[in-house]
Amino acid sequence: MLDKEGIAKRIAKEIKDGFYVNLGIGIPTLVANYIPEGMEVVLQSENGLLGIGPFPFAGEEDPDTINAGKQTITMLSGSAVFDSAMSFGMIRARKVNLTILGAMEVAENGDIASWKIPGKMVKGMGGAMDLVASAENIIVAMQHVNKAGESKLLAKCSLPLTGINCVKKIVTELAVLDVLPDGGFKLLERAPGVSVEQIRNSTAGRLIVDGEIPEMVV
Amino acid sequence: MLDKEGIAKRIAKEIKDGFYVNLGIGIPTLVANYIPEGMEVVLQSENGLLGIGPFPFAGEEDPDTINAGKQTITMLSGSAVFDSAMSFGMIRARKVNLTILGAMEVAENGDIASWKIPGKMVKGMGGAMDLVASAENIIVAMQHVNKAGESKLLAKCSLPLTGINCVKKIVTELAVLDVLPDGGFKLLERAPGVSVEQIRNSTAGRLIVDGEIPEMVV
Amino acid sequence: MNKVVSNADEAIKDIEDGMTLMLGGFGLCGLPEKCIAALVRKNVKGLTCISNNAGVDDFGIGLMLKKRQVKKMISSYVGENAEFERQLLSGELEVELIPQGTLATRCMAAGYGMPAIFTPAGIGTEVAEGKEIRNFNGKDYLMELAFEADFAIVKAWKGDTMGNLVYRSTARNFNPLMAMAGKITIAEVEELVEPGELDPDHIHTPGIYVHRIFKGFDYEKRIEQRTVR
Amino acid sequence: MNKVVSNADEAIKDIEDGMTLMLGGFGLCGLPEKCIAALVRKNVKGLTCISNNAGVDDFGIGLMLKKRQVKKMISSYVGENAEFERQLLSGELEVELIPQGTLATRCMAAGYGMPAIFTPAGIGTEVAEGKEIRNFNGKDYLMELAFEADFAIVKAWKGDTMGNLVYRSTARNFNPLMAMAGKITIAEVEELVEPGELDPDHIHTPGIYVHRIFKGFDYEKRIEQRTVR
Repeated sequence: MLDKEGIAKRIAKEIKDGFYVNLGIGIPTLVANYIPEGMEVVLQSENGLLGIGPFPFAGEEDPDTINAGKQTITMLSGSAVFDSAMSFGMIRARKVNLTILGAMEVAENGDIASWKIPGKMVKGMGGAMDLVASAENIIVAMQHVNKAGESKLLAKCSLPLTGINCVKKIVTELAVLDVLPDGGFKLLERAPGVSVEQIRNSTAGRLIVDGEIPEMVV
Repeated sequence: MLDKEGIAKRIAKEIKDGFYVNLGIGIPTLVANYIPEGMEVVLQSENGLLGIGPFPFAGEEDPDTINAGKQTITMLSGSAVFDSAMSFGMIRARKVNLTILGAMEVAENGDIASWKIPGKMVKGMGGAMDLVASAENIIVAMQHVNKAGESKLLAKCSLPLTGINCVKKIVTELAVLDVLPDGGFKLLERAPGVSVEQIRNSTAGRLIVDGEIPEMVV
Repeated sequence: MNKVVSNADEAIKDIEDGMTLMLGGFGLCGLPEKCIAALVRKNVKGLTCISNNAGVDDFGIGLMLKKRQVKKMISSYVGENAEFERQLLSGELEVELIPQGTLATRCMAAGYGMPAIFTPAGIGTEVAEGKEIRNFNGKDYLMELAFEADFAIVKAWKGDTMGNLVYRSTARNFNPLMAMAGKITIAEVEELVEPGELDPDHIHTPGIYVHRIFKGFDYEKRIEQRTVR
Repeated sequence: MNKVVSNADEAIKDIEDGMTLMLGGFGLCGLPEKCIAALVRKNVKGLTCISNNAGVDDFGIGLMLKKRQVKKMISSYVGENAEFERQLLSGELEVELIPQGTLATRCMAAGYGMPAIFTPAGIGTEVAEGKEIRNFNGKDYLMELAFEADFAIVKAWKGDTMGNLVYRSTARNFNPLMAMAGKITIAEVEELVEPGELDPDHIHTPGIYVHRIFKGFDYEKRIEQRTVR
């Protein structure tokens, strides 16, 4: 079973040299720490920045320089600032190669729910609806089951949707799965020490297990 | 009768302090020379500049700094450069207070033709169609009659249109006229030494003469 | 062409009950904090506020929410604000949540004189309800209308007396978009300079879009999520 | 992330007959003259060129017209070019004339992932023929589609190896719009610098839009209408 850092580490392997990547709030933000040495990757922040640098040293925080999670950050050599319309312009125009974000639920047809629990929580969708509607390549980083032990990989989402038919890959504490174009969660890798049976028990949507499933190397 | 400089001088009187003004190629460009002292006016160039300055001194021409007529110009204190999409953005959003441009024909309903003579001349419309479709306040600077002696103020344009129902005022070598909302050229002023009769003979469209017509003060 | 007013109170003096305002900033970054303080002082009510976020309990638009000055919020993300959530769940506050890119682009559309734009954001979700859907090249898009706002209130780093503005770092965010979109645009700046002191090639908002400008003093620039290595 | 190619010939090596190109510049100002020279050398044919103007007889796109490399021009203004006018009137050259703001905005739409925009330019004229007209708030607008171009070729003043670009003065014009709009974007620059040398707040085209960049030598930067006091 993976912890949050483990999920981030595994997702980092999906990043290719030269990619422009948008990292959502939460686990996706951690992915930045595991980009392989020597690989040149530019991180996009949808408030209007390409080239997110590390968090600042204490005392060097700049209130004018934040990421989409409102955290203080730094810039890098080659960073570029722009307004939020251009930021979503480049997202819609598919210039961003990979989007990694969290979710409350994912359905076997690639639908995603992440922004609202009716009557309970209404934080808003922020940039998530724009990202999932536009990105060619979306990876969801999430827990396989919620705190009540219920699967978050469903036949159909129960919460209000963020986007439809868009999620391509999911990395959880238990597994790596592809969402097939025709529907269904295709199991690709098991987390260390996790059995296919455990994954099956934690997946409410249609799980497709084809042959031997390797344990992931993190 | 006015010469080109006279037409430009008369039009300059229509400019108010604090106006942002777009000047077309030809006579309109000359208007810049007659803006009253002490009046603050910003000239827009649709290639992407606010704050057109005077032509440069010989030897100081900058190939990167031109107006919409491709002439070398200078900038002023407070000038701002932007791309052509923003330039037409501010035109469409009616941030430009006054547009002054030339025409081949104007009709009594405010239609204007200025960009094409079928089979003979096809230079293109440049920014003229955007300007006339968006500007709240359009003054046309033109000759009352063409070289063949035919009126250019018509009941209906014969050439391909640049825009419809848009011209508000016309200044020619003979007269100042308003285009009325319900149609018709309302004579406001005569050029020095020009009679109402002369203007009537040179106007093919419906001319409205109401009472005594003053001679213009240039 | 001198657009300078003396302070925030003078800048907002004709903002009246029931008007629609755009307020720049992303979270608390690049927030027009002087004008917000003046709006709280003036106690103008029944406002519709278009702003990406709603501030926190005791800063930004949160201060206006606390005084019940806001009738309706149009935002993309409104977490981090307990009073907001209370008013929303109790029905005291009307809230329209829209995708962040849609919000940004509807501002830009207003400033560019484009009555509507097309975006795929929200297709298949409740955001699409009641909106026109249109297919281009096999992909569905929502038609979203340009915003209309009586006033846009933005914060820039530097500005000149003709209204030309320059923003600093990610404090740019929605500010240049909203600056273009107001019927009247008010800019508050940290440094007010004479025309000619800003490089024409580096101006983010040309002065034609700005109607009033003033220098704000002693910016707090509060940090929402102080995060260090 | 190093996008540097050695010269114009390498930058355009995979541009093929029949492709659609966007070419930056307004008149001869801000023209990608090195890439145009390379296209003439390569003698690629049957091109569709989207460019505000068509150059003059012996400079800019005029050089490509002379060699009959252009099948179709999409422009807003094509005066000052006798060979162009001859090919047009004889029917050798296909020409689509569109309003300048429409041209600029259709480029921007492509770069912003917006399939179409609305503009009043051309309503009631032959430009509107065959296009959808739509009324918003009592005013008619044409729906105009985003451009699609195989390559966008732009000229900037400075660029870094990651593709970030800065333009100088009115040589900016269409360049940043087209830079966003190409499937592949080539930038030629007067000065090529290392990442970090350009101020992040002053970058006009973020590198994400640029695929290839090179330094051009000995720019001619011809002046079309030299005018002095």
